[in-house]
Amino acid sequence: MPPGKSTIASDVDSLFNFILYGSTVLFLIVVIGMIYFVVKYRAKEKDKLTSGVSHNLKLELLWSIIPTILVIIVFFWGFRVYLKMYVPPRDAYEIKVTGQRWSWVFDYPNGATTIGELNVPRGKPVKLLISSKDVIHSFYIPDFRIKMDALPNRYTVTWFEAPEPGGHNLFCAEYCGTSHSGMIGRVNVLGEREFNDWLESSASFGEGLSLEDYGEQLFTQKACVTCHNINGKAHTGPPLNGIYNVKINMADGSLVLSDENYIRESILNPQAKIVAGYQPVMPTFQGILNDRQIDALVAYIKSLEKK
Amino acid sequence: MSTAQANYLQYPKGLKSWLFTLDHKRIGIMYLAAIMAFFLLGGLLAMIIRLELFTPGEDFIGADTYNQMFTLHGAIMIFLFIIPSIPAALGNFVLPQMLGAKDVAFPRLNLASWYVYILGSLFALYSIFSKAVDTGWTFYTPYSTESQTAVISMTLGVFILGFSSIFTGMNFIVTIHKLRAPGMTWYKMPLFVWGLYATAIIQVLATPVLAITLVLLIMERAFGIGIFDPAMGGDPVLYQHFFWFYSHPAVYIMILPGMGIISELISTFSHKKIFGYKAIAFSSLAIALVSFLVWGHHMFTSGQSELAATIFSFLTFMVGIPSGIKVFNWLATMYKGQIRLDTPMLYALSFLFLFTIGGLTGIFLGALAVDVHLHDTYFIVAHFHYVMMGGTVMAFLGGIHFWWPKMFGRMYSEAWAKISVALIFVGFNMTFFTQFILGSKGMPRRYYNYLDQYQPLHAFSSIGSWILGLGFLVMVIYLLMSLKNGKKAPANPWGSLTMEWETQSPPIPENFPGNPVLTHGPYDYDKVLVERG
Amino acid sequence: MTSHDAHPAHLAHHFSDVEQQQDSAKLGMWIFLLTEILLFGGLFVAYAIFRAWNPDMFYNAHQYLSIPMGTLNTFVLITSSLTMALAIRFMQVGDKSKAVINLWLTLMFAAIFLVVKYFEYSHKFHLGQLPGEYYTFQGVEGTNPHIFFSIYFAMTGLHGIHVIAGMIAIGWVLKRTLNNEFSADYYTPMEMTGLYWHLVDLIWIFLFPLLYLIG
Amino acid sequence: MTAHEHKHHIVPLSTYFSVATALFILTIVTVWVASVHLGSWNMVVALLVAATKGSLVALIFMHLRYEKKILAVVFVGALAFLAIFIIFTMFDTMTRGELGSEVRHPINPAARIYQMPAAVAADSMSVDSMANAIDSTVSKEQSGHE
Ligand code: HEA
Ligand code: HEA
Ligand code: HEC
Ligand code: CUA
Ligand SMILES: [Cu+2]
Repeated sequence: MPPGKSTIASDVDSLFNFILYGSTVLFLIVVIGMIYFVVKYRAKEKDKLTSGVSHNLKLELLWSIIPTILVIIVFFWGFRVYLKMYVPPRDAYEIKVTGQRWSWVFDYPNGATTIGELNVPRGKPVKLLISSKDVIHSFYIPDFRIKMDALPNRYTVTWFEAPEPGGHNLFCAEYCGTSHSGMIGRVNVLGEREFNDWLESSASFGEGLSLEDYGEQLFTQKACVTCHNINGKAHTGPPLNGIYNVKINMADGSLVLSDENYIRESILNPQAKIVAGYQPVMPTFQGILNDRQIDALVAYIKSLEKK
Repeated sequence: MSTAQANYLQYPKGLKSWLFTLDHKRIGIMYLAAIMAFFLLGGLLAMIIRLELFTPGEDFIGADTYNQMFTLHGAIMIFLFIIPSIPAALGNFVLPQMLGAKDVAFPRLNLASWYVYILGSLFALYSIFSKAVDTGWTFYTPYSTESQTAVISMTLGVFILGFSSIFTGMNFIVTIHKLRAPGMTWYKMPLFVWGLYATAIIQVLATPVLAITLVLLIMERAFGIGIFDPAMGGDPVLYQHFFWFYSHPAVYIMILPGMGIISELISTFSHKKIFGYKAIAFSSLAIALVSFLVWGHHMFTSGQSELAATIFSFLTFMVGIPSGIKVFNWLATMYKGQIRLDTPMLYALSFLFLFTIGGLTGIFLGALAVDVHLHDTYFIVAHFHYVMMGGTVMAFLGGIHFWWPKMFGRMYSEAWAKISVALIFVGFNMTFFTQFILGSKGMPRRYYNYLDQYQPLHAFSSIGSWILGLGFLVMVIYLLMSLKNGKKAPANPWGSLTMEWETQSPPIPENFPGNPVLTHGPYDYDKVLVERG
Repeated sequence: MTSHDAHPAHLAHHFSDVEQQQDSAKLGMWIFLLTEILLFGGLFVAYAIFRAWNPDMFYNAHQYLSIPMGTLNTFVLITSSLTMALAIRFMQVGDKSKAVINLWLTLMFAAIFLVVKYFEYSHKFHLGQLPGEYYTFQGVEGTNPHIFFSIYFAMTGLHGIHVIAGMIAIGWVLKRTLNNEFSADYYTPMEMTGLYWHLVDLIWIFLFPLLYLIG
Repeated sequence: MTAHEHKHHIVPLSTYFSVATALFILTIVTVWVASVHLGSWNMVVALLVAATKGSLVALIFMHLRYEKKILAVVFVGALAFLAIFIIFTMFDTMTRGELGSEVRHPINPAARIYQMPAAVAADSMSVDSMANAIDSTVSKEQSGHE
């Protein structure tokens, strides 16, 4: 098991270890018994008649009842921890999690949005309200021992509390297509102060930055980089440098002049025009980006030169 | 034994006589051939998977191809290989002989089930070669209703395969009820027959539900009927209930006949009366019945209600008990026996070793809180390979080696067989034990790419898979060789007491000359002594 | 498959007597019926769950099914079940001509059933009460009425396929009866077909109230 | 060797006709009862009547009454496992969200085909429309949860 980094982790781990030790003992009984019998009763001579014992009530009761007791213990233990895992404390900080192919979107109570990166305060219970925009995903943080499927058109809930600051992996654990294995994110547990600072700045929508600079910042923050290069090399999506004001081949054979409106449309309604040679997999950013952010991205993309 | 008559392999002659045969032995052999072909195909796909996972990132196939690989590997291994493996191939071959019957109750249905199997497999192959399938063998909605791949032909194939499984199950239940030889009472039946009986019950009860599930899935794809697709008002979790209502019992379709074979092998090669006959027989039935009450343990994190999860978790543990009873009974059978380590026995011992690990890790998964962490990680992958490959496949291979002389009248090379067991055992543990560690560290399954921290373990696992593959390669070679120039097999090379060994090897078309009568119980090693040979 | 001298022609070689063969056939058939029940079972589960989720919608939507048509079809199917039972009964006492008449009647009622269904279906198609995506009807109050019609079509459609399969089986048995293949001693295929046909009736007995009467 | 004598119970014709008559009457009863408003008892009555009719068909038409017990076991077994399927699935579907009410209902109860064409055109549900759906209260009477 990886080091546990949430309040629940130690509960899960002690049960895990209990089963592990119990199983090891049972396994050793079986295997040592087996090897011992093989060595001891190895046939040395020609076949002869062997003992006809066919049962032994005491023994049989023994090996029915002991496992039964063991599993009942495991059941109740597992059940207790499970309840704890799924009943969030009332005062929990609530974050909305949306899975979409292939990234995670987090909505914070104050309107801030992040993609792929979840920032949380340490030492405070965080409740996650999970759903999906397309197929089923599963929100999994191994270090916290929590996992919950993200279902389309329904909410599911889980929660955690991380006592120490640090970074953790976030996986998608329900198969969701091509980049299922790329649907990885980070969870940053920040100190209380740091977290609040971050929260404020991210809700300020780049005030004090030029549009282009803010766009550059968003380009990483909103995970455009996971699919787009700016060095002319194709990735999941086309490279975005030098695409302004040129004619672009579409999958349906048409040629489209890429102006500001086209770029805007590409972000808000990416399925409308598909670039030739690419799959229609880009998610829409409608509702995730506000106007200023879109303007910033457009300005930034315009500024990227051909290399 | 009277002088050898023309055996079922020799008479009647010609391809047509095989294609239209109603002889359960020939149908069993035909199943065996088809099933082994798919096992090799599934195994080769597994090799591709392991090779790609040797390092993170793209090694030689892309993400989409990889997704198709594990889907096809899973679907082939489950629906085309392991479900029919023991019942339809070995069961078909030996069940009537074990009962002292001339054939199964419905020979035509038996042949039909083989053709249905082939038809279903053609659909499956068609979808492999058209656009493949990338949904995972579980076909979860709504992914499966949206996927651009050939989902419909694959599900149709699986739907058809289901009927072949139902036919086999029906046939076995009736055969066991009605065609036992005089003197063959229920408690004189070999335990393999009990295992097949319990399996057949699951087959007829669960498989129809798979059929209707797939019909609804196909309709969801074609018409958007709104049962399973959330965008149409349906519920994807409901799909999972439907799917696992079949597929959990199905895992016992896989293991119960395997457990039956193990009972035969342990008793025969320990040369000792089986310990706790009734306990083993009834635990099979208990497993079969309780298996219908636990399917929700595949859905602990799916968003099903907490109440349902709790009930399913509790019942899951209840299945562990009868399995444990069997394990301890086998162990007790070896006590004071006269143990011979022929190849089939080595497989049986491997089974005990590996299945115990696989089964006990099932207990981890049944525990609610622990499963939340382990669900859909490599821990699951390791668990089910331990029970399916380490359990069922070991039993299947043990059974093949056990009945090989009866089936083909030839012995195989014992020395090569032992080398191959050793390679398979070592390779298997290297491949899959590492995956328990990977999984507990949080490596999710169905991942084409992974973080660098998992690399060493993945590489080790891939190396293990080559040893495993080598073991199988050796096996394929010496088995094929034995067909050509193996030593002639005697009627009863292992000194076993079950009825199929009383007829010549290979048997005559009608199995027994005249109507056989049971003279001793299947495990009377305390009363009857039969020479090996 | 060769028949042995001492054995009747219809006794297969691997059975020791007729009774064993017949018991086997019956048991096999009942197990097959069991699989049929579970096949429909999946649809019953879907019905139960969506009804429990949306009782009002089910109630509103079911009013678009025609009770007179449904009742008529129930009568038709029960009658056909009766004639099927009678056909077997007459065969049991060796009255071939009466058995033939009753088989014809059964076929006829089955056909009537399908004709009535055809009118029901075409009316619904006309109104746009089609399954799933193709549902365009506007009149039903409640959430997702298309699901009711999806389930309706799935259930009655699967049932209809069974009616057709049953008709084929009955036709085949009828032909064999006309060929004098059956007698008071041997009529197993007819009996099996009868069992199948009664099951089709039995399932309808449940579909009718669930879909037409209480929705 | 006339096997049928000791094996087949020949049911008198009158039994068949009375069963058919009973089935007809029960059909009329169930149609009539459905028009009386009994609330949730309608369901119970309808199923009871259907079960009675079904038993008659199984016992008499299908000869279950006269056959070996094993066949009845098979039949009842099928029903029992069907019951398990329904009941255990309902353990889930009827008790979702006991620990938190957000998770009880679909976010947007109406299916794709009932939504504004614009929303449909955007292929995947946009975050906007989802947010709206959350705001609009989930109508309780349609969700059927107690
Ligand atoms: C041959 C097939 C087979 C068999 C026999 C089993 C046997 C068991 N399985 Fe497994 N299982 C699978 C095939 C199988 N499984 C597959 C294919 C999957 C994954 C599907 C997918 O998602 O793709 C899966 C997944 C799976 C899950 C879901 C995990 C998840 O996805 O989150 C769970 C959870 O409970 C589980 C539990 C069990 C249990 C408790 C048993 C028990 O029956 C085991 C019983 C045996 C023993 C316990 C060992 C012997 C006993 C003793 C030595 C005595 C002492 C015992 C005790 C103290 C209890 N299995
Ligand atoms: C019976 C079932 C069965 C069996 C036997 C196997 C056998 C193997 N499986 Fe399989 N596996 C599944 C059922 C099975 N698997 C299922 C259901 C899944 C889940 C799919 C999903 O997620 O949807 C899965 C998934 C799965 C994964 C996880 C993929 C992922 O999640 O990303 C991996 C990875 O290592 C794997 C590996 C292997 C290996 C190395 C073998 C080896 O044991 C194979 C050994 C066999 C051979 C090597 C035979 C080849 C023979 C030769 C080489 C001889 C030479 C050939 C000729 C002469 C022609 N399997
Ligand atoms: C999941 C991968 C993915 C993500 C994340 C993604 N895109 Fe894309 N994008 C694509 C793909 C694939 C295409 C090409 C197909 C198409 O036109 O839809 C594309 C096309 C585009 C185009 C049109 C390019 C051209 O050459 O005409 C623009 C502009 C664009 N994306 C901007 C963005 C911005 C800005 C972001 C982040 C806010 C982003 N994308 C995030 C996958 C992605
Ligand atoms: Cu998202 Cu896997
Ligand atoms: Cu299971």
